[in-house]
Amino acid sequence: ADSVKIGFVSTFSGPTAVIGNDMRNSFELALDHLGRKIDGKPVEVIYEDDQQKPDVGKQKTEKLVQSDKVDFIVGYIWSNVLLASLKTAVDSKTFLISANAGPSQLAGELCSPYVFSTSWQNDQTPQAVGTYMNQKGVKSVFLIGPNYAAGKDMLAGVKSTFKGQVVGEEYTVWPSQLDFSAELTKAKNSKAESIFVFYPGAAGVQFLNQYAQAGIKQQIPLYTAFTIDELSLPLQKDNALGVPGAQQWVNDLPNEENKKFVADYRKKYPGLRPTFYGAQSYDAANLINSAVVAVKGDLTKKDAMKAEMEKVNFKSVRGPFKYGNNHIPIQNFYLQDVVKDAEGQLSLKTVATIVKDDQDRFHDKCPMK
Amino acid sequence: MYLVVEQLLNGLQFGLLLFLLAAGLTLVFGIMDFVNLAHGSLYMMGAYFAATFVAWTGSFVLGALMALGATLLLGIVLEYVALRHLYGRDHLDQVLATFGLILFFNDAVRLIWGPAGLALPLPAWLTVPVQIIPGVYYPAYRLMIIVVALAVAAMLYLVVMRTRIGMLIRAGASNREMIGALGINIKLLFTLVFGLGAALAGLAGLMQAPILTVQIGMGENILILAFVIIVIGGIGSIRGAFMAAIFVGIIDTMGRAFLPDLLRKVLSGAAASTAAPALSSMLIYLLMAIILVLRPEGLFPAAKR
Amino acid sequence: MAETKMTETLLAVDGIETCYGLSQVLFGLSLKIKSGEMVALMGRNGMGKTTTIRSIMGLTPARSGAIRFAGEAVRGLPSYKIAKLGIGLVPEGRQIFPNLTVRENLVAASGNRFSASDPWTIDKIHALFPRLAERTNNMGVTLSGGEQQMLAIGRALMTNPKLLILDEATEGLAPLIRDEIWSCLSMLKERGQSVLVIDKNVGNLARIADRHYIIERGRTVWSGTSEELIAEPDLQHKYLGI
Amino acid sequence: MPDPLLRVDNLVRRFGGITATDNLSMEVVPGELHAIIGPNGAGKTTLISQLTGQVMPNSGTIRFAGRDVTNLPSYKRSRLGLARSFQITSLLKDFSAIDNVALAAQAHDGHSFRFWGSARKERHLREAARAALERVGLGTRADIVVSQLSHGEQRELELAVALATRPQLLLLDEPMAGLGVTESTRMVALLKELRKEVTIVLVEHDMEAVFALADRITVLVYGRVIACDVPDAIRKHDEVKRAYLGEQHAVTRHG
Amino acid sequence: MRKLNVSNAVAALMCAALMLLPLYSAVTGNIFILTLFTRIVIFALAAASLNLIMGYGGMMSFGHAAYLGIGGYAVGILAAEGIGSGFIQWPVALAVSALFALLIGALSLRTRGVYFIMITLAFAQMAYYIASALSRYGGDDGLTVYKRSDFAGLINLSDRNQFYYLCLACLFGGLYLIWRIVNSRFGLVVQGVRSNEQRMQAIGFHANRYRLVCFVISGTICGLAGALLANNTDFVSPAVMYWTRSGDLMVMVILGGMGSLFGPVIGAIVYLLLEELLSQFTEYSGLILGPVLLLIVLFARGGIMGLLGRMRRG
Ligand SMILES: Nc1ncnc2c1ncn2[C@@H]1O[C@H](COP(=O)(O)OP(=O)(O)OP(=O)(O)O)[C@@H](O)[C@H]1O
Ligand SMILES: Nc1ncnc2c1ncn2[C@@H]1O[C@H](COP(=O)(O)OP(=O)(O)OP(=O)(O)O)[C@@H](O)[C@H]1O
Ligand SMILES: [Mg+2]
Ligand SMILES: [Mg+2]
Repeated sequence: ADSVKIGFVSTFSGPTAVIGNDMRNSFELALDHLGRKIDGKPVEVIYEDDQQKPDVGKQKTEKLVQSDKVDFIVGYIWSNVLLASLKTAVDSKTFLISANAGPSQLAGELCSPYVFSTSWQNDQTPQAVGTYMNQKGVKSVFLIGPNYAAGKDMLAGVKSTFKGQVVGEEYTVWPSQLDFSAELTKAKNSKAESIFVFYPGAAGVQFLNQYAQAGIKQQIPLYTAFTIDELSLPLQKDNALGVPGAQQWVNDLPNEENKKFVADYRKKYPGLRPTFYGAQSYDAANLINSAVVAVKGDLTKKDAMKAEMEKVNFKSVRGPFKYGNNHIPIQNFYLQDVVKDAEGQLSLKTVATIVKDDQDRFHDKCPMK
Repeated sequence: MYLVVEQLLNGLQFGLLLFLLAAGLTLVFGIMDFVNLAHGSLYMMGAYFAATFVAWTGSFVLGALMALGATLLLGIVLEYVALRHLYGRDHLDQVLATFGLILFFNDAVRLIWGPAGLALPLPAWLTVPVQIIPGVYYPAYRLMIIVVALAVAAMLYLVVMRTRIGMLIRAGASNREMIGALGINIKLLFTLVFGLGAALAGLAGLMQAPILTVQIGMGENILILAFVIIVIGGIGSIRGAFMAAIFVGIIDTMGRAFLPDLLRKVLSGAAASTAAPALSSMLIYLLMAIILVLRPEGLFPAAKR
Repeated sequence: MAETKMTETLLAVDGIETCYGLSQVLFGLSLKIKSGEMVALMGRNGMGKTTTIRSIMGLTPARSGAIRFAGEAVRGLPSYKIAKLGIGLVPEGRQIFPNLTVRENLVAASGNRFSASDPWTIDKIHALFPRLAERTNNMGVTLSGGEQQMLAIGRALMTNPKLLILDEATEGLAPLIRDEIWSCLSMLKERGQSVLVIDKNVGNLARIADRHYIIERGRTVWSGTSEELIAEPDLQHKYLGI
Repeated sequence: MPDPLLRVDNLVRRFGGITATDNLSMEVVPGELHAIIGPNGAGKTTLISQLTGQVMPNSGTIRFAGRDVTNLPSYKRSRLGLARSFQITSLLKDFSAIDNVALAAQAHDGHSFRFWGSARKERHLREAARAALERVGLGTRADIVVSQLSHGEQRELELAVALATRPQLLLLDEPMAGLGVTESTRMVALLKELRKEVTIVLVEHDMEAVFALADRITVLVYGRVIACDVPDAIRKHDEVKRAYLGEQHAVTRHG
Repeated sequence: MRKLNVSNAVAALMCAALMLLPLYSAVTGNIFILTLFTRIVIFALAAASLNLIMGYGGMMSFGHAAYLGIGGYAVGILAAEGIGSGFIQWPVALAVSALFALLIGALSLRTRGVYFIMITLAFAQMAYYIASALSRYGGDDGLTVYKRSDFAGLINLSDRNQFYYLCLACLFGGLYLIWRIVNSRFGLVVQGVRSNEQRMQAIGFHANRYRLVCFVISGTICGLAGALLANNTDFVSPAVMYWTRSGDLMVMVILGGMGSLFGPVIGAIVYLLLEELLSQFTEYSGLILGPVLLLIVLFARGGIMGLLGRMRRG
């Protein structure tokens, strides 16, 4: 082939299009940084909208594989969309790089030589939060999360590392619950020392609003995973100030690649800030680049490309990481906090490293050794 | 005990929140008999308008008023251009047409305001918790929602059930041809009522924006809830919608608050922890199904057509 | 009202043609009503009587021809404008509002648009139909057939129209009430009310109506006064089957 | 007198504060044409609806052909041979006239859980339907969709549908209403013929027809039977004159 | 059916095109179009089943996607438990769908009109939440079907063409069945009940019994579509049961033309194709698709089939 074809499946319509857009922006930026060429060949990217529906995502993946005959497929925000699409990619031996979704199956029994992740396994982030709460000496926690797979994974993740007492655990209706006052009242009355929540996207905005308005913010501190990011922060505003979370990437990580990524992103997309979704997509582009360069553009050498990717032979914006046997990163997790930055705007800041070289707990189940 | 009272209060205020949502729909669907799926879109537009105008003017009240006017106007335009041709038609035609409007509005909003959503912060005077009885604080803004919802309920009831206009709307909904033959300009009347329904949707949107979110698609799940309320209450009955909203609000809140503990007492730990969330997720639907099986025309059936 | 001269034309229908979709029902039908006159429309089932009235009211607009009411060309106007000019309709099949109470049915569209000196009020309707007074807070849908018919008549009267149109208004009424309606109509006529009436009771019509039109397949085939009608039994036999 | 075909005992039906049927008892014997008259709102339609099962009584019993049918749903009563026409026309508006009638015939021709053959091609159903239409004078209008029939034609169709169920007892709720003079005359003639085949209960405000047809007349006022007798006696009945007939019909005589 | 008018011509053309599609795909090497149409055909079958109760029976089910899920889960769960034979999976899928329809129908048919819409929605949502709680089978992450149904070598579902023709055969079979039903005694009764229930009761039909049977037939056909969909996607998840999916099915039916045999098929093709094509051109497909739907309602009574039906007369 005289060009490198990449399919990019993400959500570009509906309320969560904002995530898809950020992923695409970052991916485009990465291509810019690569001179829009990989190993001298032009890059062609085909973006497909999965509408956040598994069967649509699967169909788009099939289109990319069968009709566009792409060499790589990147993207996937949602676990269920990824799981629905996985078989198509694997059966056709097309490399698939998950730039966000990290269901446990992917790390365990469904791991595949052709599948890599530039994000994490779902449980890793809340595990880091749990660890951090131990470090802070928190004695008890009240857990609140949405009632769907990721929500349950998140709460399970915290519980697996948190050593204090879990005094309560509430699941709310996903995605339609509007009002969290019942749960907040329970949390307040549970006498727990802290509250942990996982509410991605709009629900996170909503939860923080109600948490602050109910006056609980002054009483019980909140710990979060995937609830505050650069997309939700402009809507959460002061409600998010001082609410900690954990992440494998924060915009102010002090490595050179990251500085360049963040600065150029803000230059290219005025008014926007990159997010961890973007960082993962940016890394995905560079991962692809490293593989293609290693085989000198001969995209038929799948084994060689796989071997090269396993080596992580590129500079990630999150700093150095390794791949586990299951192609999930072994990486650091950082504590992030919301502060007012130099420009007086709210932004996320790295406070500390919570865990170093963390590996997911499902890699044993992966048949690849 | 204290906890129960507080949860009851939560339930009550959630119920009133739901009524605010359902109010405009009661008017347009319950009384005018027009299935307007785009009600959720008007709700969304209300919130977006409010967020925009509040940011422009810097005043919450002024921005909210402008947003109300804007949704009223939008509703009237929508009715005038398209929807008025669908009154006599099958409900399902209305479903398809207004479904199209949902698609349109979602993408229009994304085009105009971007996919990220907007923030509608509260003015400081509405953020302070108010002491309602000694020792019990309540968010000021939630009190305001309660007041507005009650006012809307009263206004709707008076207008629809106690005035000539209300009679004409109800008459027009059951037999447009005949009301016209009695010398009433039902088209104009319906346009205005539809506009009012839109404004109520907008009102719900802008009132809820500060505690919920301003997001694309924010109206869709809420729309279902509003339909649930109206159906449980009995289509066409404002009193029914009001009671149903409070009923659902309380049951849902109490269910979420106490069901898990209750189940834990009955079932084993593992079974309870999977059953409880599933059950409380279904609660509203379960409630509706039970009510409709027992009372196929809702709790307060309006007179049969 | 009593002063209105019988010479003035209130309604003039001139050669109208009306279709339901593709099937034409009226073929150049004409008729005329003067102020204060009571005119009857006769014809067998399905000949187009109701369609004539629907065309006048703009409910099924006529495709061609002319309709003038109270000096205005009304063909093509929306029905509410025509009604506002002063036509009160008791439609075929009652068509009361099922989801309104009896009282609401009466007052919803009521009014005294032409400031009649002695307008119809709810009390007068109750006096005319005591049965309605007993049912005043019942929903329209729960009324018996005859009660609904009374309600439909009362509703039309409450608009205090210049021209009252009755399409089979005595259908389903008990004989006593029916007699009541006929005497009410004579009384109205005395007061100068113009009336267009469709009914199958030719005897009563001949007694109180001034003129008659017979419709056959969408055309007026005969018109004349009551005396002429009675004088020509052939006519009744040929067109009405008596 | 033979055993009654229909026997109603102490029937009561209330609507809120209104007692539409007030402790009503009556009998219909086989072969008679039994008219029910009474002022508007007297409860005639409500009675018919209770007999055929659209409305359930609060108390009392209804026996039909020796069987207690008080609690049977309407479709089962229809199978036993009770048929009615509706005062306020109730037809399948988007079906053709003949389909309306053929369905009625089908209902009484074995079960309808037949999923395969085309029902419109079943000759005997179509022919039965056509015959019923001819009888009421709608033979030429068979293929017209009901909503396009005139009011009077729909009234005639009501009867055809009831006939097609081949009932033992036919309950007619104002079959004359909405018919023109010609059609009324034709209807009277038809009923005269029908009464030879089937027992009929006739609710009607057209007194000429009632007195011309009825064997017995029951008079209802406010849900109660105030008289039940042969036509001549009813005509002279003072209370009936006062409550219902007025003077005109009391004096005029027919045939 | 013999009348040669525009709508029949279009329907015939459409069937022919669907039959020849694999040929086209083979000649042009465009595999994807086959994949795309396999999905469309499956949804067309689901929409056709909905049309049976909605268009002919007057029962507006807003929970029809539940059967897609139930059929799918029957296949998925059996596969996960090691039972790969289609001879077991498919009958189970149909039986479970029928049973569910029987249960839901018996309860829902007490209500009418919008109440019916909402109660069917309620049951479908409950099915959705129950499936989401099945953590053994993936919860709401869904369940991967590793191996398609095995028909003992009679037909290979993993072969694109064979699978497509199987789906098409199911669609045509379903349509033929519906056509026969609609014109049968049973079908006339069901349509009569839609038109005037009181009248049908009065002439001797137990309305709800007919409705219920119709509801079950429809649910079963939709369950078949669900089994096909699970094989096509190699995956089932609660998302197929979410109310928006039921809404999509309704839209397909109304768009194509309720109460016309081929309406839902046209509806499914137009709706899904438009969605796919528009998404190639623009990210704001709703700005076009939305008004198109509105215009179709405003100017084409009875959906696309209604429009075609009137074309002759101009
Ligand atoms: N909505 C309609 N669509 C099509 N044809 C119709 C419609 N309404 C009436 N017709 C036809 O028009 C003709 C005239 O009907 P119309 O109702 O005017 O008759 P009519 O003289 O009032 O009869 P009746 O005494 O039975 O009420 C009839 O042949 C009827 O079949
Ligand atoms: N569903 C109902 N709810 C309340 N009242 C009802 C209902 N049905 C009937 N009624 C009342 O019961 C009384 C009897 O009604 P019914 O229809 O039996 O009278 P009818 O004798 O048939 O009169 P008509 O001669 O006018 O047809 C009426 O006063 C009516 O208002
Ligand atoms: Mg007529
Ligand atoms: Mg009656």
